[in-house]
Amino acid sequence: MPRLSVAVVVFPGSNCDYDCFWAVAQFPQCRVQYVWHKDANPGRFDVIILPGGFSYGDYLRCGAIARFSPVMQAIVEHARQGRPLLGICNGFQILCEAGLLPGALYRNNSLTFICEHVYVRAETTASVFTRACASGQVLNLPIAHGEGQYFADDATLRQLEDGGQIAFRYCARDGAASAQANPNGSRHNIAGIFNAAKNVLGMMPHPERAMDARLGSCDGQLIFKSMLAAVSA
Amino acid sequence: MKAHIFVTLKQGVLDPQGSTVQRSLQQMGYAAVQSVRIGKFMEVELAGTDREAAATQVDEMCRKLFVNPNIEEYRFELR
Amino acid sequence: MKAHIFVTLKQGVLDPQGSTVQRSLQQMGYAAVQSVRIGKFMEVELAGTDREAAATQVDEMCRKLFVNPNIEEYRFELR
Amino acid sequence: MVTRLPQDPTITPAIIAEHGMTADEYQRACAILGRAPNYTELGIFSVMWSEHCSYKNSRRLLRTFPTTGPRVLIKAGEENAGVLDIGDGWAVAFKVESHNHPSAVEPFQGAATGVGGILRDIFTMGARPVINMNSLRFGRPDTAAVRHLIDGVVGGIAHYGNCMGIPTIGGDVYFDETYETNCLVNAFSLGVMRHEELQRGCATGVGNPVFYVGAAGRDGIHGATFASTELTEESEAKRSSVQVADPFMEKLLLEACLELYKTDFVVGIQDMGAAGLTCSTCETACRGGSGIEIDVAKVPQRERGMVPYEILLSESQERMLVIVRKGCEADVQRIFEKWDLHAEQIGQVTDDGLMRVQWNGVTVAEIPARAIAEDAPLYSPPAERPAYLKTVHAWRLDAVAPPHDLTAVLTTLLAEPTIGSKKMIYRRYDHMVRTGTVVLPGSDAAVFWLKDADKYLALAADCNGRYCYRARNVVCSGGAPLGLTDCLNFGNPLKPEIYWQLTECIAGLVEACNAFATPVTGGNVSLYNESPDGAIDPTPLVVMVGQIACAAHITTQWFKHAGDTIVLLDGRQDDPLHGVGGSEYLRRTHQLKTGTAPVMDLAKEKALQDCCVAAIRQGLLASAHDCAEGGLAVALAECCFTMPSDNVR
Repeated sequence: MPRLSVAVVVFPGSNCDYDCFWAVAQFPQCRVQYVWHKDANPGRFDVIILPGGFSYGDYLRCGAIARFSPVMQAIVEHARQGRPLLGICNGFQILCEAGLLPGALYRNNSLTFICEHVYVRAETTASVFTRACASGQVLNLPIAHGEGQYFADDATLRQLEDGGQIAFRYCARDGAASAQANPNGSRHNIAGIFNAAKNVLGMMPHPERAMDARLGSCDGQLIFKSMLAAVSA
Repeated sequence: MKAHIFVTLKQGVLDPQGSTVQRSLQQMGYAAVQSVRIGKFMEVELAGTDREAAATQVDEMCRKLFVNPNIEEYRFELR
Repeated sequence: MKAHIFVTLKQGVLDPQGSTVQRSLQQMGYAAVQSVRIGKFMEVELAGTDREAAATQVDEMCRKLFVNPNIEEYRFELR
Repeated sequence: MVTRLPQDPTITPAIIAEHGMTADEYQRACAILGRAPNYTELGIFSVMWSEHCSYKNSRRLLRTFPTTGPRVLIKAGEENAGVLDIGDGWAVAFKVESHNHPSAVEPFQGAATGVGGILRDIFTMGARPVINMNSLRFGRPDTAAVRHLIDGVVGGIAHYGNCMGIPTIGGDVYFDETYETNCLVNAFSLGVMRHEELQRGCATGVGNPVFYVGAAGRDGIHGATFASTELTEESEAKRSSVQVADPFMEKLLLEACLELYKTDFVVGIQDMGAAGLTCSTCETACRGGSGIEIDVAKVPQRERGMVPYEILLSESQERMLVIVRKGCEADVQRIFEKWDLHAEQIGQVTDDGLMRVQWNGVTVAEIPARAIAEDAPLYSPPAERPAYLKTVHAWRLDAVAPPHDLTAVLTTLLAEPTIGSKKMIYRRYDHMVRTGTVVLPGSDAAVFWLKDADKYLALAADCNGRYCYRARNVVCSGGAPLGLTDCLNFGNPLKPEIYWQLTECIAGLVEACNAFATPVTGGNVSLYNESPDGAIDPTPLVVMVGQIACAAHITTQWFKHAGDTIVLLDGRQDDPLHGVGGSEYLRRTHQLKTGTAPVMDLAKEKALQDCCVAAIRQGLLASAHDCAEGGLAVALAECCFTMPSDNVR
C-alpha cells in the first residue's frame, strides 16, 4: 500500500505544527513532513494541513499576512485539484483570508482568549473529513482561540446551510446547538465549514489535541481517520 | 508623504469591543453616549511626492492586505 | 453629534504590529513604504449638540478609558 | 586608552548618587579600574552592581542553599538557569523570575515581558521551553483598580505564552490587602533537551566573532534602577521605561536558536535581559575566562542618535548575544535570515580579560570582565526580630469564640477568591498546546507528559504569605521531588525587621531542602516591594518540579468512586492552636492575621510524604489532596467538586 504524503505547513508564528505532526504520525500509512512557508513549490501531497498558531503574530488580522506566503500558491492549486486541505484554528483563518473559504473569523464576543473542551456536532458524514463519524455525532474537542467568532453575511450563510457546507456546530453535551453552548458568538454556532466541493475544511476546534485518552478525548481521531481512509480508497 | 487609513467594521457586523466599551462608558455615567464603534487607524509613510501614484498604491494595499472585505470597509487621506 | 478619536502609540514605544506589517508590504513589492504605525480609531455617537460639553466629555473618556497613558497618546475631532 | 565623550557630563557626587551607587562603591570601581571611570563606565558599574543584577543584599544568604545533588548538571548561579537530569540522556532547565515593579506600572506589558524574559533564560541553555507557570499576588478584587490590574497581568501572560505556543499549565493566585499597591508577578518556565544539546553562556576562543541578534531601543534604560541627566534632548524626550513585548519576534528567535543548536557553529550564547548588552558581554567573558571587545556603533538601533551609554544599558526585549565559531559567520547569518531576524557581528573574543567597548574608533569603556561580573560589593544589613511577632506568638485560641455555624464558615471560605476556582484565569491561557498536559489546571499539581522522552513531570507553584511547603502537592500527584526554584519577594532589606524575615525564610527553606534532599537549582530575589504603609508580607515563592515514574502513578485530587475510604495522613506536631494560627479562616472570619503558624516536624513530614507516594505506587490510592488554605473542610469540598468532566459546557 503506497504511503500517504501529508504536509504540515509552518508559518512564522505557527505553534500547533508539532501537535499536528504528532497526530498524523500515529497513522503508520502516513509519511508526514513539515513544509516551510517560503517554499514556493513544495511538491505534491495527498493531504495538506494548515496548523493553528499566531502566523505573523496575528498582526493586523489573524492570517492576514500568512496568505501572501510563497507556499500559498501551491496550496490553492492543491485545493483546486480537489485534494483534502484542512485548516485548523489559525489555519481556518488563513483559508478565509485567502478566499478558499467564505466568511471571516474575528474577535470572540467575550473579548478574551478561551481554552477549554467543548462539544461540537458533526453536521454531515458526506465529506472526506467526517465520513468516519455517525450523522449528528457529538464530539468532545478542545478550542483555544481569541478570534474564533465566525461571520458571514446572510446570503453566504443561506448558501452554506443549503449546500450542506457546515461541518460542525458548537452544541451542548446532548447535541443541542444552543446559544449557551456557543463559546464565541459565531453565527449559527458554526465551528467549521467546507468549501462547495467539500475537499477544504476549516475548523476552530483542535482535533490534533484530542488523539489520546490521556489528554481527555480521542474524538479527534475520527477526523484524521476519515481523511486518510478517503485518500487511500 | 503620509497616508492616514481608517479601517472599520461594516454595518451589520457586531462589534463586541465597541458594545463593551459603550456599556462601560454608560456605567461610568456618560449617559450621552449612544454608540461606540472601534476600528484600526494606520499611518503609512511613503517615499516620493506623486499623490496620484500614492493614492493608487494605498488603495491597493487596503484591498490586498489591510481590509477583509467580508467584515470591514476603509477610507484614507493623503497628508 | 459624532466624535472621531485617534489613539496611537507614543514615539519611541516599540510597535511590533507596525513593523511586521511594514516588512510584509515591502516583501509584497511596495518598496515606497518607509514606516507603518497602527493605532485605534473610535467613532462615538453623543446625544445633544453642545460642542463645548461634548469636547470635555470626550477628553475625559480618553483619559479615563480609551488611552493607556504609559504608551499611548490621543487626539479627537467633533463632527 | 579610554576617552571621555564630549557630551558626557562630568561625574559629581550627585550623579553617582543618582546612579544608585554609594561613595564606597564608587571608590571600589576606581580601585578595579586603577583610575576614575568615565560616564559610560559609571553606567556599566551602576547597573551591574544594582540590587537587581548583583543580589548584593541577599547573595551571602543565597549561598547557604543546597545546590548539589546526583541529578544536578548545572548548579544554581553557574549559568542562566539550573539544569537537572531526568534519565535516559534527557535533561530539564527551569527557573522562576519576578517582574513585579514593571507590572505595577503597566500591567499588560510588564507581565508579558516578564514571561518573555524567563523564556529566554531557558532557551539560552539549549532547551525548548515546554511548560509555563506563574504565581500572582493581588490586593482584594473589590476595587476597579485591582480588577484592572488583574485583567492586564493575566492578559499579558496569556498574550505572550499563547503566541509562543507554550502551554501555561498551572500556578497560583492570592488576594490579600498586603499586595494592594504592590502586586507580584512571578513567571516560571521549564525547557527540555538532550544532555548533548546543553549550551553555555561563555565567550571562549580568541578571535571568535560575537553576534548581536535583535535591535536596541531606548526602552527600559530607566528600568535599570538609575536616572541620568540630560544627554541629548532627543534621548530624554523619548526614553520610556515601559518595554513593549513582541512574542512573535521571540518565537522566531526561539526557533532560530534551536535550529542553531543542531549545528556546531555556536561556542556560547546568552540572552539580554536586565542590564542588556552590558551584562551579557561581561558575564560571558567572565565565565569563559577570556575578554571581549565590541563596537556599539555596529549594534542595530531602533531609534536614531543613540549614544554608547544608551546602547549598553538598553533593556529592549527579544535580543540574544551569540559567540560564533570563527569561519561560521555566514552559516549563522543564513539561519537568522531564514527566520527574518537581524544578526550583526559587533565584536570578537579576546584574551586580555577585559570588556572593551569601542564607538566609531574610540574606546569608551575598558573594564576587567571578571571583576565587574563577580566582585560586586556584598552586604549583610542588620537583622532584627519584628515587634509584631510578639503579639502574633502571644495569641491564644480562646481569643476568638469557636464558630457556631460551621457550614457558613465553609461557604465563606470556599467563596474566598484565594481559595475559589481560578478557572476564569487559566481559561485565558492555552494550557493544552504541545499536547502534553495530562492533568489540566485545577488539581494539586500540573502533570505534563514529555512525549519525546516518554516521561512525566509534576509541577506545583505556591506560597502562602504566612507559611509554605510545596513538596506535598507534587507528592499528592504521584511524583517524587527533583528540585525547586524560588522567587523571594520581600520589602526593603535595609529595614532590620525585613532583613530578619529574609534571613529566617531562607534558613527555613534550607532546612526543608536538606530534609527532603531537594536541591535549589536557581531563582530570583525581588526586594523593595513596599507600599505607602509598609512592606508586603514576606512571600518566598517556591516552584517544585517532580518526576512521576509512570502514567499509572498519576493521581488527581478529586474523589473517584462512591464507597472509597477517606484517610487523613496527619504529620502535625501537637499544636496548641490546632493549625488555626495564620489560617485563612482566622483571616477571613475574624479579620485577624495572627497566631503562630503550625510548626512543621520535617522528619514526620518526610515520612508522611514517603507514605503517600508508596501508597500511590502500590495502586492503593484513587486520589490524594493536600490540606492547604482553608484546612480539612475546604480540602474535602474540593475533592468533591473539581472533577473536570463537570467543566465541559
